[in-house]
Amino acid sequence: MSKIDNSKRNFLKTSAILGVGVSAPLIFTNAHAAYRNEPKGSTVTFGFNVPQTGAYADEGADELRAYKLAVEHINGEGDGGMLNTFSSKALKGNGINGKKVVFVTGDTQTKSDAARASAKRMIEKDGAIMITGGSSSGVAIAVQGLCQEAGVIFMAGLTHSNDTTGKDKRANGFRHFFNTEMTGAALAPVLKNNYGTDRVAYHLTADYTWGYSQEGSIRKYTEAMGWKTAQAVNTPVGAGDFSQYITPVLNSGADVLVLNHYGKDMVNSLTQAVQFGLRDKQVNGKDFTIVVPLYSRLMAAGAGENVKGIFGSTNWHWSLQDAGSQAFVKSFGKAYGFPPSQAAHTTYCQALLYADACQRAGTFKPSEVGKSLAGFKFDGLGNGPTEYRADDHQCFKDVLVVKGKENPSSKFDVLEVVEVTPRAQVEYEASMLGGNLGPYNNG
Amino acid sequence: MDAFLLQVLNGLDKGGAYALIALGLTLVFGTLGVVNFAHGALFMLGAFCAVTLQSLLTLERVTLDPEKLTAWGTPMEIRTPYIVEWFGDFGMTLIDWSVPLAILLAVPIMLLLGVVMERGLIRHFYKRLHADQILVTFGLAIVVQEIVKAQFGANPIPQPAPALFAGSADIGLWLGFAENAVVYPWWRIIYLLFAGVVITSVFAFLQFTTFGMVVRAGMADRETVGLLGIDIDRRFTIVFGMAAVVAGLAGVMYTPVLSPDYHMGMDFLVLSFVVVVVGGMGSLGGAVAAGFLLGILQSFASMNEVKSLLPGIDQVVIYLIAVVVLLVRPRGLFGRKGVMES
Amino acid sequence: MSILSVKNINKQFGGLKALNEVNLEIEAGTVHAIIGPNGAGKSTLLNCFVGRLNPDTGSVNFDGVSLLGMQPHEINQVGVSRVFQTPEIFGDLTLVENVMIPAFARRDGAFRINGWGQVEDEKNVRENAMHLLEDVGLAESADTVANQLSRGDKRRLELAMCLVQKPKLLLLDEPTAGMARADTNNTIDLLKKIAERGITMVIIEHDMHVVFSLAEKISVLAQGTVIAEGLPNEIKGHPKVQEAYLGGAHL
Amino acid sequence: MIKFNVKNKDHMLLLGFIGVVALAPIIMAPIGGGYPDLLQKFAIFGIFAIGFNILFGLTGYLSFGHAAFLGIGSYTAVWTFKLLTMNVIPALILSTLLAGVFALLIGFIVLRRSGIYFSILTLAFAQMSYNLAYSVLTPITNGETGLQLRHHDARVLDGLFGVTRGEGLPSTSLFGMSMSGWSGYYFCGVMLIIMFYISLRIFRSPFGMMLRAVKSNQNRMSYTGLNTRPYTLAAFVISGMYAGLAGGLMAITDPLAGAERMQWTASGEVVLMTILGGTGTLLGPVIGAGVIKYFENIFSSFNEGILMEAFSFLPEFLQHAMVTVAGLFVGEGWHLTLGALFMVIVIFLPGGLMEGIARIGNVFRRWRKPKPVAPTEAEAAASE
Repeated sequence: MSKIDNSKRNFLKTSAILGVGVSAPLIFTNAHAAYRNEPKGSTVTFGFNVPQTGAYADEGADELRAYKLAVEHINGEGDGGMLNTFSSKALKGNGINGKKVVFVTGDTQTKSDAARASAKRMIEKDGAIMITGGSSSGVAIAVQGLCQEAGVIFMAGLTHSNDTTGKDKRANGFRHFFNTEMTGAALAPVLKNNYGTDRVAYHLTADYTWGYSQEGSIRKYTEAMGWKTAQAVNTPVGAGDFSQYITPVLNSGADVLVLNHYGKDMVNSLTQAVQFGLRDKQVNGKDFTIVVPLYSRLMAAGAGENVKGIFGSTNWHWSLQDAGSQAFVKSFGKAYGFPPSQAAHTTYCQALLYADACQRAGTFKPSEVGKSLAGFKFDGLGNGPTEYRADDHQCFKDVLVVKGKENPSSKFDVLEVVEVTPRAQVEYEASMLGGNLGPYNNG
Repeated sequence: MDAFLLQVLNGLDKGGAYALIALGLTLVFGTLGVVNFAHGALFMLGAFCAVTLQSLLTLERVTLDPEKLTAWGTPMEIRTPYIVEWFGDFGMTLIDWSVPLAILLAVPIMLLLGVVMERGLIRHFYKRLHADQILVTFGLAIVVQEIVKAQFGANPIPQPAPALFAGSADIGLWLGFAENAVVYPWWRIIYLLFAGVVITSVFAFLQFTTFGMVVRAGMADRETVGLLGIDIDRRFTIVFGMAAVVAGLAGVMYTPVLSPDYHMGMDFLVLSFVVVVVGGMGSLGGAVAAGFLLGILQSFASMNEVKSLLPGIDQVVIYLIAVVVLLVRPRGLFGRKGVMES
Repeated sequence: MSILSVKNINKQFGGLKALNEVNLEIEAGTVHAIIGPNGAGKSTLLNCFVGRLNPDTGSVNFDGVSLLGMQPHEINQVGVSRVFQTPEIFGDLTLVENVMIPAFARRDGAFRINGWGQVEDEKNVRENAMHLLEDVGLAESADTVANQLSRGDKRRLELAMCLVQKPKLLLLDEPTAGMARADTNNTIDLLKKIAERGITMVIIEHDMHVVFSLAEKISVLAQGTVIAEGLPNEIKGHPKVQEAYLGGAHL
Repeated sequence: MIKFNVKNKDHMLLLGFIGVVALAPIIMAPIGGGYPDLLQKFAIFGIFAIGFNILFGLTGYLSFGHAAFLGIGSYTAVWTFKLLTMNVIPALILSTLLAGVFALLIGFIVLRRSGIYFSILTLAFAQMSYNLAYSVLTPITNGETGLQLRHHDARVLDGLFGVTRGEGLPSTSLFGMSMSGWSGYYFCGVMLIIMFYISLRIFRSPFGMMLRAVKSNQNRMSYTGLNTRPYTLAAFVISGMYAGLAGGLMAITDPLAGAERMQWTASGEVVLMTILGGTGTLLGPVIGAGVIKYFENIFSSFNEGILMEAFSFLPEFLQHAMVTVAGLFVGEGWHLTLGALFMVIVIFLPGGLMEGIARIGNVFRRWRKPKPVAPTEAEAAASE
């Protein structure tokens, strides 16, 4: 697990901070700062809060790899990655505002409580100026709320629920990843082209907030184009065996099964649905088909052969051919020997975007950094021209519709990009999802 | 009617799985009296026997293709499993059948693990408080889990069933229903049969062999049996090994249904305890009956008709049954008096 | 005057008739022994007095109150204490605590939360308990943990625990079972002292040496019925009793 | 035979306890634990474990569902903030009381059984609470995301007393004193001291003695004229209220209540804390809670960079080897260390960490005066 590349040794040395025995209580050190955790020395600390235990540990590990790469690039080490293709040229490879970037890490355990505890440690003890990472919406929303209260910036990791930049949005929080609304808008036309407008869908939905969000978006867009919804059934998170929910599907009159599941649930429900032979059947005179709205390449590998030909959406994929993606895949692949996941990509982008915003603002003060991020337009980070919308701190960019690959050339080659849905098609009014950013908090 | 039949079938299948998963725990917990929180870990280790065999079978010769480059600029690797190189199509078949073949691997490995665990650790805890047993076995479970995670990662690893058993059987057709009315996956039917065979063998072994007789006597009164000059300790070791094998086999065969990951044991731990206790401590038959009862009722509680009446019932049904059974029958379905009551 | 009056008790387990029309009158202030061969129903009878078993028919009256249907703790609260075949004590607690607990039970009733007061401040209860421990000869080890005692000392402790409650009736289930001869004799002496205080005792016993050293009246139980009753001397020569034991114990 | 005075000893213990709580920020700083959030967690889980110990340590009833009461406390507190006031006092009182009510209802049912059957019943109730809170009860609990404060919440009492609404979210306070950061810790610390003192009183009270009697011999207890059920129920309710209070404090220091707080693993955690520290001892549960929370928060934060620094005195190849080995046990491998710790403690110190402390105390005492002492004070304390 912890193989250390020799070439990274110097970098690791510089990144080591605040080990046991040298940390002074911050009560005494942080009294006269202009804002929370204002960096006083020659370094500035990022807090990488990712799942290291539990179901999303591998995804968290990939995020951490990407963060380390981003820090390297910001500090001017390595090949520079997407800094070379990034449209903003503010970062010069000498850290941010003249300070070198160092980082601390923590384990979210994919639990709101643990994630908040871990983020608090970074803020209170390690003096982190920004918290980023995470692999679920519940955690993202919980940590975003915390960062708002504490007065630091939160750069969300992998979080797909509408609420993160909708109902629960906060001024100090920013999300690069897309959401269920965009998934619905991007996926529906592709489904229409492939399966027609006369379909009946059966939803299995993970019984928690993200699941509801996903189901709502897919229903909204598929029903708008003429699909009917036979039934939407909530399934317990971590059910393991979904057979009792799959058995009624064939007799329900539905000819499409939509699996609003993520991670382990997705792997299990998809594997089991395929085992039930659903895809070999014909219903209403059409081939029965399965849709997985949100794909994760890392997790999809767990479902093996079963993903072949199944449509879904993803934030980014390493096979993209634009200069930014290629630069990122190249420097990530060189460092670790395999291509990055979408989680790695979004977290790398977030670290870079934050650094760039601080550099352009000339300070780390959350309100100033926030203002320089809000409404920021950029390109060259792998998703085409992108905008951090000021109204809800959500990135708007093209969305990828993907399909499980029929003939993979390697174990990383699981998905193929079917369509790049242009940004215009997935945009919506910020007011649609409700919520209130509120003011920036500088702590 | 067909929906009903389908849920009965599904309940039986789930019940079979629950019973098989809990069977090993009944042996250790219900009869030896050890609160074994590492039972889930044994189940998980069984599943990883399948993973190990699969990765052994798919050990690959890696050659570099000088023509093609990966996206990050290194030469593309061409991977061919040795076994396919050596045996051709037969090699492919071996890989295809890796899950059933893993049984052959799992039996000796799990037996060894069980015996080592009992000799090295558990036997020092027979007389200790249950709290101590919980702490030590829970600690062991975590250690085992983390080792597996360090080796295999945290993501689920797919273990497909042999191609022969892919897809589903249209059972409805045999019974005169319409096409697709009652469809059930082949592999789950196999699992149910497998569970039946394993459970029957364990029963037969304990019921009809002298070994089993001595063990059952030892459970009732360990000291007296010891006084008769019978080495009951050694037999208990074997029982523990047997429990490990049963847990492991349940794990191996479950992998096509549930892609194994390092955490899968913990997910089944609570369920196993509920099955054993609802069945009644010390009763193998009780555990099997409880497994089927819970499986079938869970299946029915998940029907849309039921869920619309009682939202969320499918999430709590298992615990609800546990509460009702334990309040109506103080020692579970078939529990013996005085076992683990203090 | 009889303090415990048992009338027409029947108890059946499945097809087995454990007690058959048992009648018994225990006089206040006497030591009454119930003897009989194994399986005669002695323990079943005792369990009917203390609320562990409910007889199928018949009545058990203590001091004018029916004991039937009462919980064990309620029966204790009306003044019946019990000594078990294997001493039942609080093994994890110290001797003085063992005796203080029944003292509290007698003073405060079956349930009272006194979570703020401190045991240490309960001087009276403690002194009382120490007195009882002195009476049974265990005062010196008052602060040791009860599990460390010998079998005989555990019995003494249990007796102290019963006596601290000033019971009107003391039930003893084979008080010397499993004891060495010396321990048995000590226990007999102790029981004699207790009897001198005028506490009514019912003893269920195998050991005839114990029975004839203590009992003022004896009832003989065989196959669930009382076959004989009387003074020790009367019982010794009773033909039915001889027959019932049939080479069992030497009378 | 010289008898030590229990009361004086307890007063010393309490004074020492207060001292440690007061100085914890300084004591914990050198080992990386001197920041408010972790110390708040120490105090809160300390309270949780102390309360659990009143049930498990004294009566021997092993509950696997106490996290449910913690969760109820948290949800109650957050709802109080939303509906009534941001002042923490009503939240604290209501969360304790409501948890007590639930404990009474659940306890009444589950205490009909003992031993393993009792454990499974508590587990079942807690798992039902968790599953429902996570899904169907989302309108009340806000499901996976957790119940949060909102700007437009009613806060009736605050409105009555004319508290002005700021632009952002309000924060919890004790009559104007903010409950985050160090003031939050000291508030929790004071609660911990109070709850510790209450537990001390209970341990030394006739009631506590009765509870230990229940654990020791229930049969004798009822033939002694005591009704065991109300005693166990009282202990169950008291420990449920402790859990509710701890849950309330969690919401006070961090106004968010998540369903995973009620999961069986959370119930298991408090069991582990208690056994690890020393079941039935006064201090053990607090120590156990501290150790587990320390591992969770600090060991998980050591990454390769920190390890490289720590082993930088070694030659390079050794440094790499050490980092690789140590890396298994920290950072993402912190669970491994915890698991191994559980095993080591229970194998070598059956009485938990308190037994370890008692043994160390013995070594010192023997070293001071060579003649062997009968059961020492520390042992007596450990066995209480």
